[in-house]
Amino acid sequence: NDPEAVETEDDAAAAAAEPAGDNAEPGDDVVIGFSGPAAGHGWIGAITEGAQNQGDEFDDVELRVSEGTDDVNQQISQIEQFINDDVDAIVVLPFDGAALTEVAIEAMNAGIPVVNVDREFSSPFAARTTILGDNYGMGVSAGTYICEQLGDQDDAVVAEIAGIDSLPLTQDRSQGFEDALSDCGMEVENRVAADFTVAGGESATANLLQAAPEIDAIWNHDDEQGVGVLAAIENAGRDEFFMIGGAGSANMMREIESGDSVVEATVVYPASQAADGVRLARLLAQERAMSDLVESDVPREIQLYAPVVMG
Amino acid sequence: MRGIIKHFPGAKALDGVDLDIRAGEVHCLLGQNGAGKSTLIKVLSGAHQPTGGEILWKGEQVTIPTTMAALRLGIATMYQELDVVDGLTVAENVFLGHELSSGGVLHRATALERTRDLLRRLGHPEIPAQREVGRLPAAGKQIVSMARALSHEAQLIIMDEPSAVLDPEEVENLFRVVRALRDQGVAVVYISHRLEEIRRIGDRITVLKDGRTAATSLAVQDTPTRELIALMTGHEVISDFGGAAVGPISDQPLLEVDGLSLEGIFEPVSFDVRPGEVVGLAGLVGAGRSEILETIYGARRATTGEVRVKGKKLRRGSIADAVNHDVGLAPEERKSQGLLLDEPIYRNITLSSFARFARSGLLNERAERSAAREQAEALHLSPADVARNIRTLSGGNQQKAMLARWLVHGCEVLLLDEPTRGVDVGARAEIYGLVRELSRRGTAVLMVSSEIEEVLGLADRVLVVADGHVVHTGATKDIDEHQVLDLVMEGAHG
Amino acid sequence: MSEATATGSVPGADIPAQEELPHRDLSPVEEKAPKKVAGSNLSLGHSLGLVLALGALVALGVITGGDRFLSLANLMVILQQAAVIGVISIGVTFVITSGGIDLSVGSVMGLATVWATTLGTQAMATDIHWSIMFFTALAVGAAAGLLNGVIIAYGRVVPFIATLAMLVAARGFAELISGRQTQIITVQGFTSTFRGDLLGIPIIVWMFLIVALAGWFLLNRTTFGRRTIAVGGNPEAARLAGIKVKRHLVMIYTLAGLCAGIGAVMMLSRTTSGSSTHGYLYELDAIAAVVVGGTLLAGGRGTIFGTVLGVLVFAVLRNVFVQNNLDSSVQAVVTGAIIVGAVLLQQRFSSHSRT
Amino acid sequence: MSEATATGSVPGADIPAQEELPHRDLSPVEEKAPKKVAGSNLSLGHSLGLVLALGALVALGVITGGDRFLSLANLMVILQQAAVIGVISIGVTFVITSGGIDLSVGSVMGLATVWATTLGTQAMATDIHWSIMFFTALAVGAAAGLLNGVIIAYGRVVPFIATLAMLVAARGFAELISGRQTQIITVQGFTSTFRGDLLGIPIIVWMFLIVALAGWFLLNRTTFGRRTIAVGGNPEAARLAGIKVKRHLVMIYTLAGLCAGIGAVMMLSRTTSGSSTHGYLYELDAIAAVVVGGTLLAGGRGTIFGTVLGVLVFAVLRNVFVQNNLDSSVQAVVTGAIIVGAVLLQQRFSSHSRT
Ligand SMILES: Nc1ncnc2c1ncn2[C@@H]1O[C@H](COP(=O)(O)OP(=O)(O)OP(=O)(O)O)[C@@H](O)[C@H]1O
Ligand SMILES: Nc1ncnc2c1ncn2[C@@H]1O[C@H](COP(=O)(O)OP(=O)(O)OP(=O)(O)O)[C@@H](O)[C@H]1O
Ligand SMILES: [Mg+2]
Ligand SMILES: [Mg+2]
Repeated sequence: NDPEAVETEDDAAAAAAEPAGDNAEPGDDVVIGFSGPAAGHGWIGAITEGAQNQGDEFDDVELRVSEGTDDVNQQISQIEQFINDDVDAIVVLPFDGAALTEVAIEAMNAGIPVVNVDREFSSPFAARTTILGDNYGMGVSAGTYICEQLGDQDDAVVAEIAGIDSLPLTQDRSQGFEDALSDCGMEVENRVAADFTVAGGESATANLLQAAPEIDAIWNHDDEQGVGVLAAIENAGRDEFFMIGGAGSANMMREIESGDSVVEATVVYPASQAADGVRLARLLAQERAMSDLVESDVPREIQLYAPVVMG
Repeated sequence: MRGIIKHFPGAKALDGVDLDIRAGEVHCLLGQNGAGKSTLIKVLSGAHQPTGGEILWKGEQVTIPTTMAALRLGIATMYQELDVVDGLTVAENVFLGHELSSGGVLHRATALERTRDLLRRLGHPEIPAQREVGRLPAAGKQIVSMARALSHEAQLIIMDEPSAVLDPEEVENLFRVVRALRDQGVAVVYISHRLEEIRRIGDRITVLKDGRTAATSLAVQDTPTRELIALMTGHEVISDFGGAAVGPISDQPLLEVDGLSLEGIFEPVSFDVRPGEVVGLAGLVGAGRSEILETIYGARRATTGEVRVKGKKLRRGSIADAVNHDVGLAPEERKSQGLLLDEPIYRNITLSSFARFARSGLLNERAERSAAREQAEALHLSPADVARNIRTLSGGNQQKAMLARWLVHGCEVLLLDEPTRGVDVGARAEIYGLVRELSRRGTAVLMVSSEIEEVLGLADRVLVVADGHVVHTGATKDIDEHQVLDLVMEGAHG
Repeated sequence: MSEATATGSVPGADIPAQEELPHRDLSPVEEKAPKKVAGSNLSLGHSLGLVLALGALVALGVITGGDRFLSLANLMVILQQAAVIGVISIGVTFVITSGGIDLSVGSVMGLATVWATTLGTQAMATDIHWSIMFFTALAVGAAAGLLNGVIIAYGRVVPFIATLAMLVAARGFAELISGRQTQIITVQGFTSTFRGDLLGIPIIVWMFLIVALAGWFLLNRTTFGRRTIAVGGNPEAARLAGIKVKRHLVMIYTLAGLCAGIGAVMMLSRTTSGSSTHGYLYELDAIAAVVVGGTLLAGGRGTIFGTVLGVLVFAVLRNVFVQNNLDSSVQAVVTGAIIVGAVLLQQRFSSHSRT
Repeated sequence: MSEATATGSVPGADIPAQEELPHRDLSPVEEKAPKKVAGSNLSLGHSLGLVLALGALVALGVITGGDRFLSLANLMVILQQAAVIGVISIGVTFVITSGGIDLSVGSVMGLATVWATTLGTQAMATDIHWSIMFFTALAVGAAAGLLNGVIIAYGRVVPFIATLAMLVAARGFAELISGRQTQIITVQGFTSTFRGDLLGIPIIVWMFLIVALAGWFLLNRTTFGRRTIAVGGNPEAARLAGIKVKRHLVMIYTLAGLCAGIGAVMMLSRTTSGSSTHGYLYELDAIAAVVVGGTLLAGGRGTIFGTVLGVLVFAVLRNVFVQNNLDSSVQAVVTGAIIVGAVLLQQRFSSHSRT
C-alpha cells in the first residue's frame, strides 16, 4: 500500500548507517509543532491531551500546541508559522486532510518532517509518516459483530447513530458498516447523525427511538456522544436491543463491564495516535531509528487496529 | 390638487382636500394638529400614494409615484421630521439622492463648493460643509434640510413647520430666503402653527380641518386671525396665556439651583423657583438652555454646583433621585427623548409612574389606564382612546401626552423644554391653561421656549441665556420682547 | 390677552373640566382598524402565522408518521427536546426585547454544567446533596450573566461584543475546569430527581412550562417587564422618565444567565453529564427561535408565546425529519426554506407590519 | 399649479447672502469636540483605540518572539490568514452599515468553493481554463447574495432570519453537490495563478489589499457608499430623498455575496480544495471583526479601515498565541478578555460616544 517505495528505500539506506539505540534515551533538543482540530468533542480533546502529555514526558522535546481549530485556513497558517519558526518536526491532525495537503508539502519541501495523524493527506509527498486509525475497519468490525449476533434474523432492525456527517471519517465508518451488514443480508434501517457531542447524541437518539419503535441493534460511532445516547435510551426506557459503541472511552468500558446496560461492546479507536505521532516526530527530528522494529527505520504508514472489545 | 383622499389603516387622514398653488406665491397651510397637513404634502411629494383624488401640475394631470418623480417635476420638500442622515456630512446630506457624480464616483469638491455656497446664501457660512450632521444642533439640521430643498431646481418648495426648531433670529433668516424664492417665481407652501409668521410671510391661506378643506385660498390681508382660528378649530379660541401669572404662593423656594455648571456648555447659574411660580429661560438656539434643564434633572452630570428641592440636595447625575423628589421633565425632542412610539398612549403616560400603580412588582393596568384616561380627557387628547398606539397621534397630541405623564406622576417641580413646539393654537391655549392651573396648585415650573412672547406671557420671571451665560434675570413685567432680543443678540455675538 | 378662558384642567382640582370645548374627532375609522386584543403579547393574531406553520408541520408529521407521531411518548420527546433550548430562549427573549443580544448563553450553560459536575463529582466526592449541584448551576449562570450586564451597562460595550467575549471565554474556562473531559454525574439524587415524571409528564417539561409561564408573567404583568419593553423601545425616554436603565440592563442579562443556569440543570439531567461542549451554538438556535417567534431584534417588542412557538417549530421539524429518515444535507436545505416560509406566513397573518 | 414661471436655475442661487447680520454659530462647540480629520472613515482618531490595541499586540509579539515575529515571512503568514476573513468582512461591513446583518457569508463561501471545484474536477474534466472556476465562484456568491437581498428587501423578512436560512440551506446544498467529499482542484492553472507571489507578496494578500481599497473607495467616495450609510442611518429619510431603498438593499447583499465569492477563490487557492465545511462559522468572525472595528451594528456608520484593523487584531492575536505556545483553553479565556479590552480602549479614544 506504499507507492513511494523508492523514497522509503533511500531513507532506509540513510538510516541503516546509524545504529538503532533505545528510543527513550534523551537525544538532541528538538521543537515539535502540533496542530489539530478544535477540541469540540472528547476524542479530539483526548488526542490533544495525549500529545501534550507525551511532549511533557520527553525532556528533549519542546512541543508547541497551536489552538485547535476547525477552520482549515487557520490551520494552514499554523503550519506556515511552524515552517517560519523552523521547527524540527510537525505533527498534524488535519481538520480536512485534502485541504492541508499543500501546506504539508511545503513543510516537507522545507525539510521539516511531517507526521500525519488520523485523517490522511491526499498526497503521499505531504507526510514523512502517517498514523491512521482504521475508520472503515471500525465500521466493518461493528457490522460484523452485529451480523454474528443477529445472524439468523434477516428482518432485524439495525440503527446507526453517526457522528458529524460531513467528515470523511464518518463516511468511512458508515461505508464499512454498510458493507459488513450487506455481507449478511442486512441493512441500516434508521440512521441519524449527531455531532460527536453528548448533547447531540442525546437529541438525535431521542428522536431516533421515537421513529423506530422496535430496534434490534444500534451502532453508535462515538462513545463520547454515547453518554448522551445512553441517557436518551434510559430516558425512553427502552432495552429491547443491544448497542455497540465506537472509539472506546473509559465511561463506556465501565458500562460494558457492569453488564446491566444495553451496551455490549465497543469498537476501539485509539486516542493515542497523536501521542505516537509526537514520539515518531521526535525520532524523525533527532534522525533516529525505531529500536523496536526489525526494520528499524520509522515506517511510512502505520494503521492502528480497531478491534471490538466486549464485556 | 383636487379631492385628495388618503386612508391609513385605522385612520382617515385626508377626506377630500383641495389645494391650489400659484407660481410666485407663499401659500400657507393651516390646521390643527392631526388635521392632515403633513399627509397632504407627503401626497404631493410622492412619499404617500393618495387613496383618491387627482393632482394637476401646470394644468396637466399627473401621478407622483415616488419622491424622485416629485423632484423631477420640480417639487422639493422639507419634511417635518428632520429628514437628515446623522452619519453623513452636511454636503452629502444636501446632495443625498441626487449626488453630483459621474459613473457613481462622487465629485466631492464640487459638492462641497455648492454646499458652501448654499449655506452662505442661507446665512450660515459657519456650518462646515464637511461636518457630520449628527453633530449639529437641531436648528443646524433644519438649515441642512433647507439647503437640500434649495439644491434642487424646484418650482415648488414645501416647508413643513420649518420654524419649529428655530429661534426668532433664525426665523428672520428663513423669511429672507422665502421672500427671495418667491421673488424668483418659485411657489412656496409654508406650514406653521405660529399665526404671526403666517401674517408676515404668507400670501394666501388654505385651512384644513379634520382632513377636509375648511377654506381655501384666503388672502392673508383679508382674513383676521380670529377668523382663521375659528376655521381651524371650529370655535373661537382666545389665544392668551391662561390669564395673569399666579405668582409665588410662598416665599420658601421649592427648587434651588446653586452654582450649577456644565463644563464647556454653560457657566455657573444660580436661581430658585418658588411654589406657584413660573420661571422662563429665554435665549437663542444653542444657548444651552436645554442643558441647564437636563443638568438640573440629573440627565447630565453637573461639573459644579448643586440642586435642592424643598431644601433637600439632589444626587448629582441621578434622574431617579430627581424623580423621587417629584421633579419632572418634558424633554425637547418628543420622539427621541420622550415617547415609546410603538406602545399604547396610556403606557406612555404612565411611563414614570407605572411602578406606583403596581403592587410588589405586579402591574395594575386597569388603574394605569383609568388614570391615563382621566388626564387624556382633561387635556382633550384626540383621539382619547388611550389604548391606541401613540405613534398615530399628531405632534400636538403627543406633546399633551408628555405633560399628562407628569400630571399622573404628580410633580412639584416641572421642567418644560419647548412645551408648545409644533403644537396648534387650540392645544397651545390648553397647555397654557394647564401650566396656570399647576402653578395655582403650588407647582414650581421652569420652562424653556424659543418664542420670547411665550416666555414673557407665561412666566413670572425670566432668565435670559446667551452662549452659556445668564445675562439677565428679572421679572417679566419689567422687560419687553425687544429688550430680551437685544440682550440675547448681545450675548450671542458679543 | 387678559380674560382667562382656562381650558386644560387638572383632575382632582376643583375646577371642572370645561365642557363647551367641542372635542375634535379624529378617532380611527373603526371598520378599518384591525381588532386588537389588549396586551398585544397575548394575542393569537400576532402569532397566527406561526401557529399555522406549526400546524402544517404537525400535519406533515401525521401524514408521514401516523399514530406514532401523535403518540404521547413522541409528544414528550418533542417537548423534552424543546425544553432546554426553550428555557434559554425565554431568557434571550428578555435580552432581545431590551434591544440587546446575548451570544453567550450556550457557553455559559456549558460552563454551568461543568462547574456543577466538578463540584458533584470531584471536589466533595459523591455524597453531597443534589440541591447543591442545582444551585451551583444556577449561580454560575447568573454570575456570568451579571458580568455580561455590568460590562454592557457600565462598561458601555455593545452587547454583541461583550457577550461574544463571554462566549469565547466561558467555553475556554469550562475546558480548563473539566480538562476537556465529559464528567458523568455521580450524585445519585440529582438524576433521579430530575429524570422523573409528574402526572405522566417529565420533570424537564414541567420546568420548561413553569419558566415559560413565569417569563410570560414577568414580561407582561410586572414592572420589570414593562421596564424591559421601555428600555428596548426608547432607552433615552426610559432614562428621562426615571427608569434606572443601567441597573435594569444588568438585571436582564443576569436573568438570561439564570435561564442558562436552569438550562444547564436540565441538560445535566438529560445527558447525565457535564461537558464544555454542552450548549455549543445554542445561542444561534435560541436567537433564531426568539426572532422567528416575532420578538423584534431592534427591541421594544417581545413575545414569550411567540418564542415558545418558535422553539416548538424547530423541535417538531427535527422530529419529523428523523421520522422520515431524511438525509442531513437535505434537512438543512429544507430547514432553510421552512424558516423563510414560516416568517413570511407569520408576516402575512400578523396584525403588525414591520418595515 | 397653473402658470409656473419655470426658473431654469437653482432657486437658492439668487438669494442675497445676508451680510449685515453677524453670523451666529450653529456648528457644534469646537473645544468640546475632539479634532477630527475630514472624512470620518479615514480618520485615525476614530480607530485610535484599535490601533493602540493592535500596537500592544505587536509589541507583545516582538517581546515574546523577537525577530522571528517581525520577519517578513511571519508578517505574510499573518496577512494570508487575515486575507480570506478580511475580504468577507469588507462585504459584511456594507451590510452592517446598511443596518442589516449577514449570517450566511461563511456558508455561501463554502458553497462557492464546492461549486467551483465541481465544475473544475468533475463536469468538464481538468482542461477548463482556471478563469471559469474563478468566475463560477464569484457568480455563485453573488447569486446567493442576490437571493438574500430579494428575500430581505421584497419579502420583508428580517435580515437575521433570511440570512440564517441561507446559512443552513447553502451548507446543505454544498454537501449535496459535493457528496460531502473534499474536492481537490485539478485545474492546473488555478493553483499556480493564485498561489504565486507578486513583488514578494502573495497574490492572496494583494487580493485582500485590492478588495479593502475598493471597499473603502466604494463606501466613502461613491454614491453607492453614501446611500448605504443613508439607508442604514435613516431609511425613511433615504426613501424621502428619492433613494430606491429596496433596490439598494438587494445590491448590498449581492455585494456581500460577491465578497464571499472572492473569499471562496482565495480559500480554494489556500487549500487547493473545495469543501462544504469551508467557511464554517466565518460569519461570526467577520461580524466580530466588523463590530470591533467600529462599524455600528445598528447601521448608519461604517468604517472599512476599522474592519481591516479588527481582522488584523484577531489574526495577530492568534499568531502571538501560537508563538507563545499557550494552551488553547487559556487562549479562549484571554481572547475574551482582549476583545472587551480592545473595545473599551477604542471607546476611550474614539470621538464618538454611544449611549
Ligand atoms: N402612518 C400613519 N398611520 C396611521 N395614521 C396616520 C399616519 N400618519 C398620519 N396619520 C394620521 O393622520 C392624521 C393627519 O396627520 P398629519 O401628520 O398629516 O397631521 P398634521 O396636520 O401634519 O399635524 P401636526 O400639526 O401635528 O404636524 C392624524 O390623525 C394622524 O394620526
Ligand atoms: N453632547 C454634546 N457635546 C458637545 N456639545 C454639545 C452637546 N450637546 C449639546 N451641545 C452644544 O451645547 C450647546 C447648547 O445646546 P442646545 O442646542 O440644546 O441649546 P438650547 O439653548 O437648549 O437650544 P434649543 O433651543 O435648540 O433647545 C449647543 O451649541 C450644542 O451644540
Ligand atoms: Mg405635520
Ligand atoms: Mg434646547
